[in-house]
Amino acid sequence: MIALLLRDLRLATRAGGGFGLGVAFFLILSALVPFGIGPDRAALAPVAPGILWVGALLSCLLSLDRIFALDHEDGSLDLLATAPIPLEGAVAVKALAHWITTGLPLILAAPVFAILLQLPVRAMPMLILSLLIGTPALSMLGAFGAAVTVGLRRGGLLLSLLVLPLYIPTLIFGAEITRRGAEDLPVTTPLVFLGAVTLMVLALIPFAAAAALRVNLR
Amino acid sequence: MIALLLRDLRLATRAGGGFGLGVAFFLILSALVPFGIGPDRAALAPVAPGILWVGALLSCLLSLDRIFALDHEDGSLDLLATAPIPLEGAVAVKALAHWITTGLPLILAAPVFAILLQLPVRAMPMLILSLLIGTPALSMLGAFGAAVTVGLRRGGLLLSLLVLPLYIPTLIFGAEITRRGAEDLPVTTPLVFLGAVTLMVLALIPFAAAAALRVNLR
Amino acid sequence: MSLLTVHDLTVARGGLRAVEGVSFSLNSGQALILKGPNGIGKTTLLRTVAGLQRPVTGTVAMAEDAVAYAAHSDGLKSSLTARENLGFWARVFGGGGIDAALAAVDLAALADRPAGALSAGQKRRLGLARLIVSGRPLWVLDEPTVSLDAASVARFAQVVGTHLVAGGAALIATHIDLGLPDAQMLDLTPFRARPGPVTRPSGFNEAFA
Amino acid sequence: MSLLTVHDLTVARGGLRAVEGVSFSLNSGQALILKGPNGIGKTTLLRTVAGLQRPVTGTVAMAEDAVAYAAHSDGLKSSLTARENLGFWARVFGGGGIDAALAAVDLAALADRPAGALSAGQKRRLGLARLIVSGRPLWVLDEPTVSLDAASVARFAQVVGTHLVAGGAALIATHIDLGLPDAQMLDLTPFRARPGPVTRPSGFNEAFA
Amino acid sequence: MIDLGRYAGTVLAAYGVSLLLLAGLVWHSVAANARARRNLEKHKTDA
Amino acid sequence: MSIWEYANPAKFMRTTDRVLPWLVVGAAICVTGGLVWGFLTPDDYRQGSTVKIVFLHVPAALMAINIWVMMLVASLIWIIRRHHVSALAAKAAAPIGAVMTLIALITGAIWGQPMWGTWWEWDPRLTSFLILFLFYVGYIALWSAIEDPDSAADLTGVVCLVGSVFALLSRYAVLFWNQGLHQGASLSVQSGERMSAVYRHPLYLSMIGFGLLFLALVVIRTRTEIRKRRLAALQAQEARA
Ligand code: HEM
Ligand SMILES: Nc1ncnc2c1ncn2[C@@H]1O[C@H](COP(=O)(O)OP(=O)(O)OP(=O)(O)O)[C@@H](O)[C@H]1O
Ligand SMILES: Nc1ncnc2c1ncn2[C@@H]1O[C@H](COP(=O)(O)OP(=O)(O)OP(=O)(O)O)[C@@H](O)[C@H]1O
Ligand SMILES: [Mg+2]
Ligand SMILES: [Mg+2]
Repeated sequence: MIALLLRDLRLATRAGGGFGLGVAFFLILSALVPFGIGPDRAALAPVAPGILWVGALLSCLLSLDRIFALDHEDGSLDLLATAPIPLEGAVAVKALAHWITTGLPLILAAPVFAILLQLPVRAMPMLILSLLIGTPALSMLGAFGAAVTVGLRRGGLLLSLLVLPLYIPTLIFGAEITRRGAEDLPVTTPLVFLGAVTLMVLALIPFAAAAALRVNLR
Repeated sequence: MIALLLRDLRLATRAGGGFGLGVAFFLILSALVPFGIGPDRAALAPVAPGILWVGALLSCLLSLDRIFALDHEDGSLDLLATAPIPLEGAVAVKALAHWITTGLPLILAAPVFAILLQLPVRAMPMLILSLLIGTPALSMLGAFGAAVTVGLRRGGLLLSLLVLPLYIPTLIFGAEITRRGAEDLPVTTPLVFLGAVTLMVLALIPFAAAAALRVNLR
Repeated sequence: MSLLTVHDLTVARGGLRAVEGVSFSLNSGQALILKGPNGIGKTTLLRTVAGLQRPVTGTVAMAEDAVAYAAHSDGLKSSLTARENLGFWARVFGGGGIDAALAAVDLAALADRPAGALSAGQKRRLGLARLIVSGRPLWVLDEPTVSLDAASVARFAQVVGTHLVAGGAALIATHIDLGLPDAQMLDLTPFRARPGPVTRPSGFNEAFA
Repeated sequence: MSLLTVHDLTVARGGLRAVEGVSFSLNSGQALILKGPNGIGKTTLLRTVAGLQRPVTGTVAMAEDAVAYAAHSDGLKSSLTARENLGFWARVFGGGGIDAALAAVDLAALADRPAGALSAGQKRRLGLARLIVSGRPLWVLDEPTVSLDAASVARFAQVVGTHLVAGGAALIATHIDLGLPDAQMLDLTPFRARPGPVTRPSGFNEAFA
Repeated sequence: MIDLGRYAGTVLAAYGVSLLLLAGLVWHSVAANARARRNLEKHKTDA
Repeated sequence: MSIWEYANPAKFMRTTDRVLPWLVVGAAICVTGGLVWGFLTPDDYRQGSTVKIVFLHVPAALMAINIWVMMLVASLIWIIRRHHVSALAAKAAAPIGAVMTLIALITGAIWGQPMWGTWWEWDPRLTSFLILFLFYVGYIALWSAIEDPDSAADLTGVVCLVGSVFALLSRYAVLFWNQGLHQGASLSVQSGERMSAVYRHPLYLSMIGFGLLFLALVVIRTRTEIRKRRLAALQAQEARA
C-alpha cells in the first residue's frame, strides 16, 4: 500500500505527470472570474467564498480521470487486482495520492487566490480549514466516479456529470463555513456537518469504488 | 468538406458521441454556483453575467479534446491529411461541427440557466447575442489548442491551460455586453470589439491550427 | 501437491460462454500449455483462473494469493526506470531479489533506463522479471513470447524451467512453440461452448437469446 | 508512364535518420514490395511518400493528389455502419462505387453493420475498400494483410491485381508473402543509415550528436 | 369556454408544456418499441 | 409460482402482452379524466385559475420521486438476484422519471411567476428537484455510454445506490442552506383542512392516472429493451459462430 502511494506520488512529480496543473487551472480560473464579473471589490468580495470553492472543486475534477485511466491502459490495474492488497485499500490509497497531488497544493495556494478574489483576510483560516476537511471527500468521490468510467473512451465529461452532483453537500457546507468566516459568524454547525460528510464518504465509498472497478476489470 | 461536417455531426449524435454533455455540464455548473454563493437573489443577480460566460467557456473547454483526439487514435486524421481537401478547411469544418454540437445547444439552453442564476429577464437578448457572436471564436481557438496537444497522452489539462488565456478577450467583452444588457446601458462598443475578435480568430486561426496538426502528424 | 485444480469450468465473455466443461489440475513442477484457435477463449480462461472474473459454472481451487498473472500489457510505467518498476511490484507482492531477476532476463545493463525507452522485446522481458520478484508459485501467462526474438524465447524457456524446478507451476496460453519439452498440452477446441438453451445464463446475451 | 519517382531519399524518425539514399520508380501497372527487419524505417518511408512528413534529403516526385495511404489504423468510426464509413471517404476523395467496392472485399452482406461490430479481419477489409473508392492511382500500403486469414490474403492480392490492370500502382511494406507474382521486391537493409557526422542533420538529435 | 381570468397564459403554458412533454415521451416509447419489434422480426426472417 | 419468474424475459413478454392493454386504457382514462376534471374546477380565491396547475404539478412531482425509488429497488434486485429484466426495467424507467421531474420543475417555474414573482428561487424543495434531475441525467448518460450490457447494469446499479444516499444527503444540506417558501405537503394527515374536496378528488384521479401512465410506459419501454437485447444477443451469437 505504501509502495503504491509512493509510486503514484513519484509518477505525478515526474515529467508529464501533471503535478501542479490543478493549481494552474485554479489560478487561471481565479484570474478569469474577475474578468467576467468585473474588478469591483464590492462585487467580488461577497461571492469570493463560493467562487473559491467551486474553483477548487473544478480543478479537482479535471485531474480525476488520471486516477485509474493510465493504470488501466498499461495493465497495472489488472495486476493490482491480483496483488495481495485488497482492492478497497488500493482505491483508498490512490484517492489519497490524488489528494496529496491535487488537494494539498490547492490548499496551500488558496490564500493567494483568495487575495485575487478580494476575500477578507479574516476569512482565511476558515477557508483553509474548510478546504482541509472537505477536499479529501472530493478526491474520494472522484475516485468512485473514475472507477465507474474507467473503461470508457473519452469518459471525461461523463465523469464530471456523475461526480458533480455528489459534490453538492461538501460544496454547500464548505462555502457556508468560509462565508461565515468572512462575516465572523459561528461556524460549528456546518463544520460538524462537513466533517460528517467527509467521514461517511471516506468510510463507505472505497467499497463502492472497488466494486465498480471489479466490474470494469471483468 | 460537407461530408466531413455531416459525419462529425452524425458521430456526435450517435450513442456515446457526447452530444449534450456540454449542456449538462453547464447545467451542473449553474446549479453549483448558487450552492457556493448562497441562494440570495441580491447576491446572485450581479454576478450572473460573469458566471454564465465563465460557465459557457468551461463547458466548451471540456469537450475540446474530442475535436481531434478520436480521429487521431483511429487514423482518420492521417487519411484526412492526404485527402484532396486543404487541412485548413478540415480544421475549420471540425471547429464548426464542435460549435454546432456544443456552442449552439449552449446558446439555446442559456436562458434556462440564466433563470437559475437570477439574471434579469431584460438581459436575455444581450446574453444570447453575445454568446452567438462569441462562442464561434471559442470553438476555433479550442480547435487550435486541440491541434497543438493532439498526440499527447492526457493532454486534457494542458489543453485547458493553453486555451484559457486565449479566451480572455472574448470573455471580457461577452460578459460586459451581458452586464450592460442587464443594466440597460448601450452595448455597441463591446459588441464591435467582440465581433472583431471573433472575425480575426475565424480568419487566422485555421492556418495556425493546420500547421500545428501537420507537425503532430509527422 | 496440487497447486491448481480446475473442475468442469465454464467461462463467458461478452455474455456468451466461450469454453465449457474444462477440467485439469496442475502440480508443483508442472507446466500446462493451452492451445486453440483465435477467439476460443484462452484469455478468458486465464483471467478466470487469475480471479479477475467469475466462472459461470465449475470451480477453480487453489491456495490464496498463489497466482501471478501476466497478460499482453505489462503494467510498466514509462517514466519510471526498469529497476523502479520492478521494485514497486516487488514491494506490492512482498517479494524481493530485484537484481537477480533483472539479471535472469538480461536487463541488468539497462536497469536505470526509463521503461519508455526500452524496445518492445525488452519491455516484455521486464514484464517477465516481475513474475520472478512476485515470489508466487503459480504463473498464469497469456502469450508471453509476443514480440520476443528467438534468443529471448530461449531465455524465457530457461526462466520458466528454473521456476518449475524450484517447485512452481505455469499455465501458459500460446500459439507458438515455447521450447518447454516437459510441458503438457491442452487443446481447447473440443471444449468450445455449444449454442442453445442453457439453465443458467452467463449474462444478458444468453438470457435473451 | 511513371507514377512515382523516388530519388536518393533519406527519411528520419525521432530526429534520427532511418534509411538513406533510397531510389526507385514505379510505373503504372507495377507493384513494389518493401522488405526489411523491424525498425529499419519502412513505415517512415511510406509516410514520407504519402506526404505526411518531409524527406531529409532527396525527392519524391509524383502527380498531385495521386496517392491513397493505408496504415495500421483504418480510420473507421465504430458507431457508423460499413456503408456510412465508406460513403464518407468516397465523398471526401470524390470517388464512388461504394457497392462495387463492398462487393470486391466481400462485405456486401455486412454493409449495414456498425464498423465496431466487425471482426478485426473484416475491419481490415473495409479499410481496403476505402482504397478502391478513393479512385487514386497510387496505393501506399503499410502491412495491409495484418490479421487477415489466408482466404482474405488471396482476395487482397486479387484486388491489388485488378487495380494494377486498371493502370494503378502499389507500394507495399510487408513481412509476409502476399501472392503478387509480378511484384518487384526492394530490401531496405542495405540502405540502413550509417551513424556518424552528416552534412545535414535531420533534427535536434543529430544536430547535437 | 371556461374563463381563466388574468392567469390564462400561465395555466395554458403549464398545461401546454406538460402535455407536450408527455406526448413526446409516449411517442418516443411507442416508436422505439415498434422499431425494436420490426428489427427483431426482420432479423428472424433473414436468418 | 414466485414473482422471480417474471425475470424470465419470455414470461415477462407473455404476461405483459395480456396486462398492457388494460394499463394503457386505464392510464388514458385516468389521466384525461383527472386533467379535464381538474381543468374544470372553480378558481381558488387566492391563487385564481393557477390552482389548476396543481393537477399536473403534484402528480408529476410525486412520480419523479417514486420512480427513483423504483429504480433503486430494481437495481438492488439486479445486484442481489441477477434478474436481467429488472435491470432493464430500471433502465426503462429512468427517462420517464426524468420527464416527470422536468414537468414538475417547469410547471413549478411557470407557477412561480405569478405566485412568487419569480421563475426560480433557490428554495430547498425546488433545489432538491433540480438535484434529482441531475441524478437522472447522469444515470441515463451512464447507461448509454457503456457498451457491455452486464457491466452497464452493474455500474448503473452502483451509481443508483450511491446516488440515492447522496440525494438524501443533499436534501438535508439544502435544508440547512436555505429555508424556503414552498408550501408543505397538504395531502397528508390533515388534508381536509388544507385542501377542499373540490380539488382533492380530481387530484387523486390525476395521481392515479400518472401512476398508471408510468406503469404502462415502463412496461412498453422494458419490452423495447428486451427486444433490443434479444436482437443484439442473436447477432452476437451469430458473430461468434
Ligand atoms: C419550480 C419548482 C417547483 C418544484 C420542483 C416543486 C416541487 C413540488 C413537490 C415535490 C410537491 C409535492 C409535495 C408533496 O405532495 O409532498 C409540490 C407540491 C406543490 N407545489 Fe410545488 N414545486 C415547485 C414550484 C411551485 C410553485 C411555484 C408553486 C406555487 C406557488 C407550487 C405549489 C405547489 C402546491 C400548491 C403543491 C401542492 C402541495 C400539496 O398540497 O401537497 N410549487 N411541489
Ligand atoms: N469485450 C468483448 N465483448 C464481447 N465479446 C468479446 C470481448 N472480448 C472478446 N470477446 C469474444 O470472446 C471470445 C473469447 O475471447 P478470448 O480473448 O478469450 O479468445 P482467445 O482464445 O484468447 O483468442 P486469441 O488467440 O486471439 O488471443 C472471442 O470469440 C471474442 O470474440
Ligand atoms: N515516435 C518515435 N520516436 C522516436 N523514434 C521512433 C519513433 N517511432 C519509431 N521510432 C524509431 O524509428 C525507427 C524506424 O521506425 P519504423 O516504424 O519506420 O520501422 P519499420 O521498418 O516500419 O518497423 P516494423 O517492421 O516494426 O513496422 C525505429 O528504429 C524506431 O525505433
Ligand atoms: Mg488471447
Ligand atoms: Mg512499420
